[in-house]
Amino acid sequence: MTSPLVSIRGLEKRFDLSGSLLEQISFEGGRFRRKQEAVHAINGVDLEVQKGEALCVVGESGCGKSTVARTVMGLLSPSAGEIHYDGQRIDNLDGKAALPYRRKMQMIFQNPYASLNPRMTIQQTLEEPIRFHHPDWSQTQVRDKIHEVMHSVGIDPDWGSRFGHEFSGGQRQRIAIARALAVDPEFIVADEPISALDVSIQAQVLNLLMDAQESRGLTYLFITHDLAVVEHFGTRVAVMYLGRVCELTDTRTLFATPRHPYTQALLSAIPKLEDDRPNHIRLKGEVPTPVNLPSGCVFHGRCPYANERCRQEVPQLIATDGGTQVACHAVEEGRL
Amino acid sequence: MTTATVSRWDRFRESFFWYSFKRDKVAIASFAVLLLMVLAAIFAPLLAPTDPYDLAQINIMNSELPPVGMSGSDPAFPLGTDAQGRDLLSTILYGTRVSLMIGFGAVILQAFLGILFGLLAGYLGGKVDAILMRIADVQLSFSTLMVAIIVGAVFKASFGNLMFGEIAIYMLIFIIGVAEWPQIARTVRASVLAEKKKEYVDAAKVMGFGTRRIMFRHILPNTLSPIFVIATVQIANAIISEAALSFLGLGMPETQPSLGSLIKSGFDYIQSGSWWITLIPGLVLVVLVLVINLLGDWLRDVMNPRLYKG
Amino acid sequence: MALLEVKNLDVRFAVRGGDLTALRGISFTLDKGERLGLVGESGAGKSVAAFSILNLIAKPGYIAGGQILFEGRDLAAMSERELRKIRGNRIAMIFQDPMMTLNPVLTIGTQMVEAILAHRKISKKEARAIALDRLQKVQIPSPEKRLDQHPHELSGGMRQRVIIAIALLLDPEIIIADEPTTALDVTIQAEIMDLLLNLCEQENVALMLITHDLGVVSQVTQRMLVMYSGRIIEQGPTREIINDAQHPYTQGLINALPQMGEPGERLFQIPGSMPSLKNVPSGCPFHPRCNFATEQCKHAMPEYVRSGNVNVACYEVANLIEQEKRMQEAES
Amino acid sequence: MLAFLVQRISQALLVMFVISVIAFAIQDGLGDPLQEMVGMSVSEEEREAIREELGLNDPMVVQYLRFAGNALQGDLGNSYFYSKPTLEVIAEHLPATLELVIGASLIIVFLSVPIGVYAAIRPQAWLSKFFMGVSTVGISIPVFLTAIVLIQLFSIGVTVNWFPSDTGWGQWLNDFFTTEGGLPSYGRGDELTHLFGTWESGFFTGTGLMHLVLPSVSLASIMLPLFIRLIRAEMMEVLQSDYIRYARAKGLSAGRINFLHALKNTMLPVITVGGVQIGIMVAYTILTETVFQWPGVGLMFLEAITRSDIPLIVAYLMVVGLIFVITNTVVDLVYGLVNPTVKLTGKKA
Repeated sequence: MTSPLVSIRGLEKRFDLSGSLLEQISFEGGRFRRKQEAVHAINGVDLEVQKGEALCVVGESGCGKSTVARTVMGLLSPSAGEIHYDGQRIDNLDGKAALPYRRKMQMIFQNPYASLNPRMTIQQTLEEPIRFHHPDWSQTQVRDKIHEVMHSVGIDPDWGSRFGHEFSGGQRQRIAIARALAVDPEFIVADEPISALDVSIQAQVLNLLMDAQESRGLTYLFITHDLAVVEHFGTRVAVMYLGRVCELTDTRTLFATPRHPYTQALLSAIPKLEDDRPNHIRLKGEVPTPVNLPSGCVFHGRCPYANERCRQEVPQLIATDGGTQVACHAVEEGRL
Repeated sequence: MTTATVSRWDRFRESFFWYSFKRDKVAIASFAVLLLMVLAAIFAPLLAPTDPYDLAQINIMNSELPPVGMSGSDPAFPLGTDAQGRDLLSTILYGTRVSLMIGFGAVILQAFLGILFGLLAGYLGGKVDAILMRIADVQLSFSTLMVAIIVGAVFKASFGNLMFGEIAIYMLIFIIGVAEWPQIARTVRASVLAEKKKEYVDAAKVMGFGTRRIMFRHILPNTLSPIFVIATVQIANAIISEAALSFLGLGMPETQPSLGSLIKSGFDYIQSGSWWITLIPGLVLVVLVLVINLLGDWLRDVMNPRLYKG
Repeated sequence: MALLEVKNLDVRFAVRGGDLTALRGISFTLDKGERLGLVGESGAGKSVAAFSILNLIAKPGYIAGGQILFEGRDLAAMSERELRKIRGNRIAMIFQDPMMTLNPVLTIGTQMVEAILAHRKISKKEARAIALDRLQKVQIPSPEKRLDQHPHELSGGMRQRVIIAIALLLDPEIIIADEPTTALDVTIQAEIMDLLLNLCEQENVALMLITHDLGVVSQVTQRMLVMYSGRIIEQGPTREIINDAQHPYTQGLINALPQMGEPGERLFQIPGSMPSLKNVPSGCPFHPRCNFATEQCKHAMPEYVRSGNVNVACYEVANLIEQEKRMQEAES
Repeated sequence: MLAFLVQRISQALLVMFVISVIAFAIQDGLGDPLQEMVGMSVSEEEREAIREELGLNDPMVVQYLRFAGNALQGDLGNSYFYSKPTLEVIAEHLPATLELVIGASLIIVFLSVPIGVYAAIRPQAWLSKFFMGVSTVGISIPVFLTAIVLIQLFSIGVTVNWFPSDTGWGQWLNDFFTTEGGLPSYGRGDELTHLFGTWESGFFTGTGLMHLVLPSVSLASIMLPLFIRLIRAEMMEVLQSDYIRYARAKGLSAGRINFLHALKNTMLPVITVGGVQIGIMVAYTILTETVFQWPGVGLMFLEAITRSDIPLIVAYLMVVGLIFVITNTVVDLVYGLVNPTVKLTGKKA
């Protein structure tokens, strides 16, 4: 097996909530206590993205999927763990040393209404990164490149002098994709790129992303909460819950035989057109806050199969005979 | 190049900005009055019948003459004269000039400090933010006028009256500029914090752009419209602050009067019935501040109705 | 007679440079205990339609024409005072974002009791008992405690349950739910939708569900309306439309869903995007994006034609039906 | 709750520390106690000896600590002019200023809330537009000018003959603008009630109250428009919110929606801003007191500046700083208590 393009090793990310020293002090049971609180957004995630694939990360809000994306892109620095690109550790690089990776790795964002600078024309938006990464290029080279990317995302190059607000949401997302493609990246992190768009536009953008993958040989890390999109788009899927990966497998297997009880519930919750009557697996309670993580398996509070071991011991991702990796004691013990 | 300028002009003429200006009678009238006053102030040396700084032109015999239309008035002094016999019209023209210079000067200084500190505090966050904003909080809770009075008093005490008179105009620009920077810094910081969360900033970071480039090229242009609104209102506030300081004797000396010191110099004679020395410059001051405030209100409504309450 | 009958409803927004038409000639009915879905993409006018029924459209919107008959009385022509007797009492609403819907400074109990006391002359104690009963109905854990809590102490899913409980307080005839689960997580969404569906069935309440999610509509509702650019372009029994949509837009919308395509293959896509209210195309508003558009489509909005139990506003469909008829005639 | 309290109080202490450093710097930079004490005729050696004795040659930090230590014991030096402890001088003048602030605050509270709420509920009514227009004019008039105009209109008797007196309407207009006597515009009057300590109150006698009218009105004139605009803006924003629309959908009466749902949410931000503004009003007392010769700390401060009475200036700074810090802290605490979404840990939930 070839080495992965991107590998995430033992990634953890905490956001400190407690503020200054004074804000940490509280008065409990007759004495002062110092209380430090943090959001445990990611708690030990290992993932490898193979060249040419589309690895999807799914989960509900607060599961840490976007934090994974932002940490991989260097927008956040990990609290622990490492990010490697093509065998080179990149999470500790700064400034100049990181520049080549800035070009090779690009990102597409969720909200097309916020991801374009409102004071810049489309021309300026696309020109700036090209000039920044290729200071030696001539005027014509830059212009040709802009034409090429605008053409490839289906935006008329004559519209370059317009501003973002003159376009519809779908068109803006195309422009944002063009900006990412302008520096010829190899790897693209897409953070919920279609969830802010209407159904008919979602299809356009998904098609565009698939076309770009084919023609440019791109590798995707695709973050989404929409399992239907995953089924269509993903090569492999990682299901996250409260900062951990609970199931990792190729897409077909996941939809055919989901193993983790959370994955099963998630799949049953998708409203399908064929059904006449929903038949959801009902989970107890709600997603706990990532501030006070439950002990043991983070899912035990809502899991119908939880036992004492689940409350105590954190399950590790273990490969099963179907090739699926699952972090679940019940699966491991054959109870499920 | 001409096509670009034309298209920018066209863009302006099609903009909501221009559209709402054309439809707002109050805004048009305010702008016209402000323009008139600014022009009159700029061309004061040409327009004024006499030069109030020139002692040779002043005759003490002409003191406290009432405005035209009242008994005892002299047509040579349409708005009457002050206690020293200076032509009130001329002193008002020159005084407006001084007031406007201080107003604009102080706001330019405020804007410079406010934008810089606001941008740094908002974008860098952490300790820089905490320190800058704590200073701003303390200054604001003390009220800007109070800070200005204290700084003015300290300056006056350390320079002495004479010296203070000579450099008063720069002092006032400095005092008001420094006293009021937190107003602009807070506005800038608030909009930087809002902009920083937007994904175009992340997109710029992902591109590998440096901090300075992101701050000044990407974020700053997007915070300009609130700055514009608050700066307008701040000009009005600066003019009032100047008048207040001058009224307290901490501002412009009577030999080099601003509207505030004119009001102050007249205040001593109001008991004797010479109300015009105080009230005419007062009226000019109110009209000047009012039209700027009205323009500020209009700008705020156009640019962002939710911005800047109070 | 239908419980609610909307006839030729026109809603406009008074903005600079004249009025924008947000809804044009909307007509539909809702029967007692029926569940009706209102489907469309953003900008289609589905929320405006929902809010106009109780005349709660945000300014500068206003009802410019048409009737909204509730038990035979026209809500559009009613005074504010009369309308108030119906709002929350006979017709209840559920809003999209549970985080924004409840007043942050008042307790859950206050907000429930006030809704009862606005319509019933009973004591506060009795009202509190009713509130408690409804909280139990929506299966909120420790309901007693919730009454004294403030909204920020509850999670999003819990708040939406509280809002459903408030909707049920006065046993209304109709519940209008505007995207009630969009702001919630997938697993919570499913639970809230189940709850709403079960309660409506139990209490025989008519439900008007506004959503962009075809999956939810197909699972929950019996009939559906498809909206495009302020018009209803197709309406009929949900199953019939989902299985065999007539209008090219509805077809496109269904086929664009990832679950309809083969994994890894390109999805069916409708070109372009929904026009803004400022420049709605003439004729059939969908014609610039439609593969079947002809010259005819550019000039006048098509009339509704009936195909099976579905009403469709499309020239193409009308022509097909016409052709079929002629062929049948020719055969006979 | 306790954490919140500790945090706010330590913040207040920090601010007081900064203020004391500034005050110390001013005293050190401007005041030369020697000159006041010994005059010009003393030789340089003797001066040096006294310097040493007074500790003026000690390191800055030591001098500051001595200053702060004395300040904590209520000793901020003696006023040059009054020749008695500065705090005593301030204590004599403070009641007058506080009564002025209270008078103005009462006017502001009782007028701004109803007007602001009305203007928010009926933004299109002519009365709202009138109020908003007047408030714009109001913030454009400097407080001292308002004071002067008030004196001109209500205090000094003015005989007007601007209009032709041979016509009936002209005479009527002249009479209308002619005023005689009127409200007092100078000082607090001489009928003050002694309450306790140095507190002499003008609240309990007719003349005392009469004297309070014009100064309070002028002091209120600058804040009132600001409060009206603030309340209106906040309330209009609240009225746009989803929960107000939801309250309407529940069929609640307009009164309950406006005065419970909307007003309660409006007043929360108004409390914070309002508290700060009351502190700011103290600065405007300097102007008001100057015009009306009101014997409060503002006038005292201004006189201290002209007399270069450095210890009194420094003491005023410290006292006013303390007042600001206390009001701000109290406002923060009140806000935390009133707003259910603040969990009193210093953070919003």
